[in-house]
Amino acid sequence: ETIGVSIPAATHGWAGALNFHAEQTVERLEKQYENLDFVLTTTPDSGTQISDLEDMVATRNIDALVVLPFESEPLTGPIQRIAESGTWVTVVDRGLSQEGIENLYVAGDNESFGKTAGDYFVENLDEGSKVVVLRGIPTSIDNERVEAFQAALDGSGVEVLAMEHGNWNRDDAFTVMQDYLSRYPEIDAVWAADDDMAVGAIGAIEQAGREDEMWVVGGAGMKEMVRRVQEGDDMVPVDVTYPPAMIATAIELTALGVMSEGVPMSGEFILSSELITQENAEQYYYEDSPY
Amino acid sequence: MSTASTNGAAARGFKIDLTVLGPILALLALVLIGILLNPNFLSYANITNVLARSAFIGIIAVGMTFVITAGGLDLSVGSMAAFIAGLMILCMNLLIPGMGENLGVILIGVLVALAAGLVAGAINGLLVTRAGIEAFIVTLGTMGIYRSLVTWLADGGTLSLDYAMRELYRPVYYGGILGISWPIIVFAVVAILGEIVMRHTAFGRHCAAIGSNETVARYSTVAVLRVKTLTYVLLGLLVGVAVVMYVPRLGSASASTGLLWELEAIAAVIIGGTMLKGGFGRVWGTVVGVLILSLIGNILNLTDMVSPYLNGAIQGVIIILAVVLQRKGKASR
Amino acid sequence: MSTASTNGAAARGFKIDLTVLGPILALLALVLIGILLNPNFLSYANITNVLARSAFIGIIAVGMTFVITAGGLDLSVGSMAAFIAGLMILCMNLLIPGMGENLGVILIGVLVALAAGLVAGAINGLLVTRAGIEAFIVTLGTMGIYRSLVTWLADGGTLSLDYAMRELYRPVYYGGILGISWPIIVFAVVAILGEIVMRHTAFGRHCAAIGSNETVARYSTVAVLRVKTLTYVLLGLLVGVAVVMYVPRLGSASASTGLLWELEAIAAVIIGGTMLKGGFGRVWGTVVGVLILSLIGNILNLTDMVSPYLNGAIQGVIIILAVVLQRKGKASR
Amino acid sequence: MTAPALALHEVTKRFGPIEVLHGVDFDLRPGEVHALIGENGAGKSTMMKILGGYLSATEGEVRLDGKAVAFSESAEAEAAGVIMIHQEFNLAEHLSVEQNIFLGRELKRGPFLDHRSMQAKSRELMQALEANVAPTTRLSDISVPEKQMVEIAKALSRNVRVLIMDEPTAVLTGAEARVLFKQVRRLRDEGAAILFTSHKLDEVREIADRVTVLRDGAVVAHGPISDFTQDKMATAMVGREVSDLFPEKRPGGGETILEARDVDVPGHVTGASLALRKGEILGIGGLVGAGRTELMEGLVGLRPRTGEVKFKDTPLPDGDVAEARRRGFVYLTEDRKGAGLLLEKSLTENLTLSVLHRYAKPLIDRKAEARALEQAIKDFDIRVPSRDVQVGNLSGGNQQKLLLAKTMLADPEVVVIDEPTRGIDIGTKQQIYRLIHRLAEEGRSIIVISSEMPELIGLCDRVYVIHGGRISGELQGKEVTEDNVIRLATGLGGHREDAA
Ligand SMILES: Nc1ncnc2c1ncn2[C@@H]1O[C@H](COP(=O)(O)OP(=O)(O)OP(=O)(O)O)[C@@H](O)[C@H]1O
Ligand SMILES: Nc1ncnc2c1ncn2[C@@H]1O[C@H](COP(=O)(O)OP(=O)(O)OP(=O)(O)O)[C@@H](O)[C@H]1O
Ligand SMILES: [Mg+2]
Ligand SMILES: [Mg+2]
Repeated sequence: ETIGVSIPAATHGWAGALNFHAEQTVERLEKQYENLDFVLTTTPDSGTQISDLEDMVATRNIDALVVLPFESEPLTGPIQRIAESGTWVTVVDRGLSQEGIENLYVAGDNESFGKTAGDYFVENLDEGSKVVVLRGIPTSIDNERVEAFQAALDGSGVEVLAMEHGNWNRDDAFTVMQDYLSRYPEIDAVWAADDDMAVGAIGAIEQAGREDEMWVVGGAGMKEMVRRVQEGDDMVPVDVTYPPAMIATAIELTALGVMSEGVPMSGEFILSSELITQENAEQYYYEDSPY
Repeated sequence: MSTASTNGAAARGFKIDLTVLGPILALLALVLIGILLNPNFLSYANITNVLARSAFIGIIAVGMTFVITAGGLDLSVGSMAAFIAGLMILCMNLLIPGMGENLGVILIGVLVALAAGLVAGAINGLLVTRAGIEAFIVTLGTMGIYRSLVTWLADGGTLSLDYAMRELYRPVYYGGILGISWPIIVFAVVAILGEIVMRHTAFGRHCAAIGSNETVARYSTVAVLRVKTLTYVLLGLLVGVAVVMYVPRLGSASASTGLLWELEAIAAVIIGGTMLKGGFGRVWGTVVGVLILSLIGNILNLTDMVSPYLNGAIQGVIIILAVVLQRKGKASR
Repeated sequence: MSTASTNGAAARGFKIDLTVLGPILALLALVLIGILLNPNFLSYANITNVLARSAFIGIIAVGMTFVITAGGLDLSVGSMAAFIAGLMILCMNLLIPGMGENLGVILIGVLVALAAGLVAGAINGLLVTRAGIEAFIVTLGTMGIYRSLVTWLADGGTLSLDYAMRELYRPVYYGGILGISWPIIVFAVVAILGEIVMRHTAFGRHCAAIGSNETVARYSTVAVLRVKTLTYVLLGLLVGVAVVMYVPRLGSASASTGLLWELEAIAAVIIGGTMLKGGFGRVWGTVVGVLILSLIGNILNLTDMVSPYLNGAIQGVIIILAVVLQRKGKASR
Repeated sequence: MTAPALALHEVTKRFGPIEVLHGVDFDLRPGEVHALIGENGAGKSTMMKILGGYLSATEGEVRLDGKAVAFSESAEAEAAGVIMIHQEFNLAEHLSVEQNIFLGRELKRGPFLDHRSMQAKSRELMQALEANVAPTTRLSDISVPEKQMVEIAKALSRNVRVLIMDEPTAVLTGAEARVLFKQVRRLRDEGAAILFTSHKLDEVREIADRVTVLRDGAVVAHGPISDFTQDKMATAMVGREVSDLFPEKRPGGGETILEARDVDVPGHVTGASLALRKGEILGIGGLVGAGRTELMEGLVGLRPRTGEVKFKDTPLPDGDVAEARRRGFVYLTEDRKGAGLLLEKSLTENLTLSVLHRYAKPLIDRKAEARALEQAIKDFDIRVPSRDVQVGNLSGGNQQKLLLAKTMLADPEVVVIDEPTRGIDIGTKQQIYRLIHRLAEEGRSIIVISSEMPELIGLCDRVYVIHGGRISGELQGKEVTEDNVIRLATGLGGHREDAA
């Protein structure tokens, strides 16, 4: 049996971790099951991903597909056709724009990602506090997160000073944060929307010597960040999960479904975002993850 | 004189052969590797897939061949494609409430795409020729502009074609005649026309002359500015054509549409034997270059031999090797 | 004839002034806009930030000026930087268990970065000169290769420098003397040395001669291949220097490090007045070009006037305008 | 007399504030060959470009058939049948011979190019010029004289009423020039007006009907050719009498300094052996395309070669020009524009390019460079409008002088000069011959490759002649005569005793 796995390329930290978990799982399962084969492809854009899927079907005769769509809209049609041909389809993280195509859906929850962070801000900031936001790469994911965050802040009296794109990138976030710091004499908190960006933002804040003035909330549960939360770092009070390990779950469940016929594993697994605090940080810390 | 010159001619003939055979040999080598790696490589489905997906870059690269031959460069084609795709989808979606979901909407969409390509190409061309700015800078600038505009049109997300519309439009990518899908047919037609224009019309010859020596061309009464502008307009139009084939495939456009197409198109042109500094171009070479690039991706998907992290490295090595093959004759120079 | 000649110099002087003043005027215009938009623009902190963050691209762009002046091109610098940063971090982390966290490890790390830059540059240079492959293709290939290698080294994730080590190394980016931070100092030194080498040494002259007409240079007994190779080696070395300044900033490297630095560096070089076709280069222009590019980003971050989606568009427009300014004199051509 | 076809009325031309033509009156009539002569930098090319519509006059008018015209671009002049062949090649190197000939006015069948007709016509044109080049050959693959023939073919393929030729014979040998003149006479007899310029005054005598002499941008003499002897022309041009063009010959007697044995330059030369003595002026004769240039480029290391080359008794490595220069062996190219000078760079940058290391310690000493330039301008009588002019804007002859100065700056012991006086006026020619002589007297050795027979005979005591890539003979002393050289050059044998 062959399972195709198609995920975005490691162009930012979270995607990198995704790649890591996918590769680990594939390696482990290939050892575990003699007659199970995997085709793993990584893709820089939607067009390439469609090509990869075409290649899997045309040349590798896949029996099941685990796919994290680069974008929902363009991938919906091609995946639908694969599903219609009788191939098992597991969709990860980014839902398709038509319902009922996939057999299995394993995903994080972008809305809850934004809302969890937003709620924390509302609870821990006074009315009139000032917040800056670092957004990700312009995508619908980023839009969903930011909208949920803003919705959570609505009516709380917490003021969002500015939102610029840090592109889920440390260097870009560093630059944008530096400029925020020059621009605003008063900032009480930063929502970095991703731990890579949080690292960049913290670098800029430390440089400006304004550590005592504000704290930073990132997201996705990067090892270093979880460690800082665990150690009670004032700058990083909490983190919000969006586990890249979901791909491992998806692959495992799919393999199980393919190998043990008769036990259909269809359904939905939505991993809503949790708030990592000093108390629960330990359970989110994975020593050997590269992320 | 006679002995010396015949020797000279023979030596010259031999040299040309290498540069002609080079890209073809590289392509054949890749095909062979593909066959060895996977029996399905030569299957109808796979061949169709590879050819059809080459069509976008291919159509654009044919236009790029003219621009480069005339001594220009266009870095904006990728984002131009994204922008035009966005515009086209937006227009079609706006028309549906009034016109319903029918072929008329598609037709208008196609016209919008072609017109937008024409205008975008003309803007690049005029900035290069009339304002006298280096092509690299002009198109780097418009690259940023179009990429931004599509992000803005899509509000940071994805612009999607109405679902029913998409089903209607789908056959333009997935359909075909006699088992040959439309994108392949369009690509072939564009390539053949391109080859004819390059070799058998005054326009093609003037492009080469301008790329070789602009002053000479001007002194020989070639309308230098007009020809140069036209190369960009032609490229823009072909970007429009590529978009017309592309939208039915994805049904959407976003900030990541067409990313790095410019590099791929330019690479295909150069792998095909056209000189980056201008003066000499060949369209068939570009077609071979495009196929080489597509095949590399396809072959990497045929096997698990390398970690996907290293795909880029393999691609890089093969691109360099493909060109080494054809430049062998000149290496000693 | 003698009277006529002095007048001639004056006339030419005027023409040169426009292309000399162009980039500087563009820079001044940006500074003015910055001041008008935000009073903090001229603050010590902001100026330091902008200059320091320009340093990476700046140091690389100085090297790129030589490569382009000699008629070459290097697309690989961004991924080369990422790869070298990854390698450097990896080496340092490996050394810590044995050597402890001390300056020795940093020193070795620095040496590794510089050596890796040198070797990477030499590979590009030799492929271009000895194998005779078009620079665009060679460096497009190595660009893919280095980007892949760093992804592979980092296992798809991020390579982070050991925490204690980072604290030790930090001052190299954040520290300085007399209130001027190290990256600014290093950038200034590299730029000044670059300007001297370009204008006042045989090497700089030879670069311009080769870019202007390679045959003439060869007939004039210039060691064409060696000089061309050296430009790439120099660039590689400077990428190494840039990495040495970059790593202490955030202490990490990943597949997204140095993304698009190559385009930014090339754009800076051309905005500065160096010709893409080679034959004429000026290092101070490149420095101005780098500052222009940095300032655009900075100014956009200091105001909310435009939707962040449109940042790229504003950047594009300003890049084009900056060059229009300096090319005005030639526009009528 | 017929009415002028093309005329200048009080034309003044300024480049910026530099005035190079001062109120020139000139007329060119149908059915005549009119020679425009003058020193290097006198303004001949400038005047021709104004006539041809490539430059506009600052003041005064250009009259076509008596009516003032202002060609805004050369296309209009060409449409009126005014065709110009430029002094510098005006050909696209990447295109083929046929593509160049028809560039800008391709023959078509419907929308498509008519390859067959164009190739046939090109072949015809080239054959009429007795040039043996296939129409499909790329321009970068043919020799300098062949390029000139392509340029001429390109002009002839147009509809010519007025043909302006700027030094068309500078790169041609006598035989080829005669082929060109045959075509010129044909055109003249068909009623075309022909203006040409040349520094070879014997040619002017041979072909011209009328002569105009230009000096420092003004017409100083004009009249029918019968009024002018060669001496009179020279005097009018230079403003002084030019006698004893060649200094007295001096036999070279020193020890052998350069020796080549069985040298092959693949594709061009086979089994060449020669020896050069200290203080000698050695000539290399032969027809165009015989491989003279390639042999010398092979010896000096600019082309791959096999066989043994010894310089001062130590072998010279293959393919290392820099090493050859370090040892004192340099080559001055015949291809001024393509291989000799950086046209868009300044005089200084060109002058010191091959010996920059001498001025860079490690920073370039600009003052020393400036001094070198002053010296060169004086020694070689380079006429420049200003010190920082682009070399491409110098007159052709002055470019050649700069190239000579550049080569001599390397202070060579052995120098190969390929076509030393190409495009140089007679006054300066005399200076250059004296210079070569002086060099020999200083104990240096000179190899002169020349297509100008008088030059070979007047300068060299010993001459090797090359035919079809082989040294076909060696002539010495009294044997160096036009007859002997031509016989060897055309492969008619004769002396072959010690060549191989
Ligand atoms: N574009 C230009 N800018 C400045 N000066 C120029 C330009 N073109 C020509 N000149 C100057 O005009 C003068 C006349 O040049 P021209 O080429 O007409 O001389 P010529 O008589 O053809 O000489 P030659 O016999 O050497 O070809 C020279 O001093 C030259 O340097
Ligand atoms: N790059 C080249 N490739 C092939 N053949 C060439 C090339 N360059 C020149 N040739 C041929 O080599 C032959 C000799 O060249 P060339 O005319 O320079 O010789 P030459 O004896 O030095 O003549 P001259 O100096 O009188 O021009 C010619 O037939 C020419 O067509
Ligand atoms: Mg002249
Ligand atoms: Mg020759």
